[in-house]
Amino acid sequence: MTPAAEDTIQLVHEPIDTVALAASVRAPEDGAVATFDGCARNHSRGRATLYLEYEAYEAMALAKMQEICIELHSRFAIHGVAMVHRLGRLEIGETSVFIAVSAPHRAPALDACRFAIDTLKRTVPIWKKEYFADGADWADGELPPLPAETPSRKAAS
Amino acid sequence: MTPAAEDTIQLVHEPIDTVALAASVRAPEDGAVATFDGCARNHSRGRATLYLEYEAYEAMALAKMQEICIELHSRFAIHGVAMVHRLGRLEIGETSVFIAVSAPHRAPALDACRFAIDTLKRTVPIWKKEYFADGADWADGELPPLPAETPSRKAAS
Amino acid sequence: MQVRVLFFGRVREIVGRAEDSIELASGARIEELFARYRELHPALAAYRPSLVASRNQEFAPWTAPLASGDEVAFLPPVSGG
Amino acid sequence: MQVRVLFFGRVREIVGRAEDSIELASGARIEELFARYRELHPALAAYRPSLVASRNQEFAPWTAPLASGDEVAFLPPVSGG
Repeated sequence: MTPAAEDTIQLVHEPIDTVALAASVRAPEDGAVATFDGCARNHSRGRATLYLEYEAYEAMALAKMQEICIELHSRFAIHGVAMVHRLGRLEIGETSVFIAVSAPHRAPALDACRFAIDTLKRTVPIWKKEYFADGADWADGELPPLPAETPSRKAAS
Repeated sequence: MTPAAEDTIQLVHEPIDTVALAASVRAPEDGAVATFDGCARNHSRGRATLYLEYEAYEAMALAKMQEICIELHSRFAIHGVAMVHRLGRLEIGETSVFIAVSAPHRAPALDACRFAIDTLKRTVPIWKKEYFADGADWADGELPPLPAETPSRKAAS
Repeated sequence: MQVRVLFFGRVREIVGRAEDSIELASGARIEELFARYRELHPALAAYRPSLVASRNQEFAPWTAPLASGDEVAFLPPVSGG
Repeated sequence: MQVRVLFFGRVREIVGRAEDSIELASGARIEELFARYRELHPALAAYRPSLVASRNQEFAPWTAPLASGDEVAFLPPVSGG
């Protein structure tokens, strides 16, 4: 299959062009494209949400998204991946994250799309703050997997 | 949640407007939209495919798609569903089936999208014929679940 | 009694038509209807194990009795998607 | 030795800045670095169990020793998506 070089991994500060991304992963050899669109909803924990703000540890987030992408290709018989997260202020209904995965057959496309969003939500350093009529709060998040106590030997960059 | 009255269930003979369908299921209460796009790929069982032709038992296919839609709403905490299958001749790369499901949270949207395409491929009377350089053949299909031997009492329509 | 019969996919190609209307003895079952077409089109016999019957747009057992005005089809394995 | 420290989300709000550069004794561990900020910003203590440390853009154990030029962050539970 075509290598991951064509994959799209981005953090953006403007609206995400979901149509272009879904089209970008698609090739004649593909029989399936699965997408996931995460969008800003108008309520959270019983309160009406006015808008959201996302921030990221951008360099690390991009590295983690790239790791997910590599893992997708090693785990699933897929072709192309697009994975884009938006940062900054988002109005209700706007897309915060969009993932598209193409594959010759449907099961890997669907499995990989799901694995991608589940893993992104667990491991990519991005934070959401929810703004309500009466205040704002950081969303409950997920604790990334704790590394083993053996120090990593990765050199300073 | 908004009732299924807004859902879109169609068989069409022209290209499917996937962008409009994905947008149609989306409301301010939704935090997730999962889609599945099945498209005509350029190979099948090791042979190069030139184009496809789909035919359906249209009235029964629409009824079965409607049943799937009702089951989605009863099984998953979802909001809107669009499920459209195209019939007739399809060129390579064109979309044969498109499913979009919206929900407040991601898991039901993803689960329902997958359940929908898996069930459609098993139970909806649609047939695909693959055209190759050296002939044409009906695609291997799936046997729908056999009904029990107790005759159904549904009256003639 | 009269029933309407629809043919799709490979079955349509073997029978050479998309639909038919046929006179049956009252109380005939779907399998008896199928037998009529199998006599006319022996190639159908090989596909019988992979067919599913429908009656009035619902999957139906081969033993289901038919009523006047019923719509019956012999459905090959489905391959939509 | 000098290390760079980044703050995000709730931690950034408590510390009141997005990044810092700090002088540490050679061989200091991430947990010692965190202790320095906890002294300056006691509100951090309550969040310690829910934080994960990173070193040079990789999740790292709190016991990881630091080297000059390292980039460290104390990451709240992530909530992208």
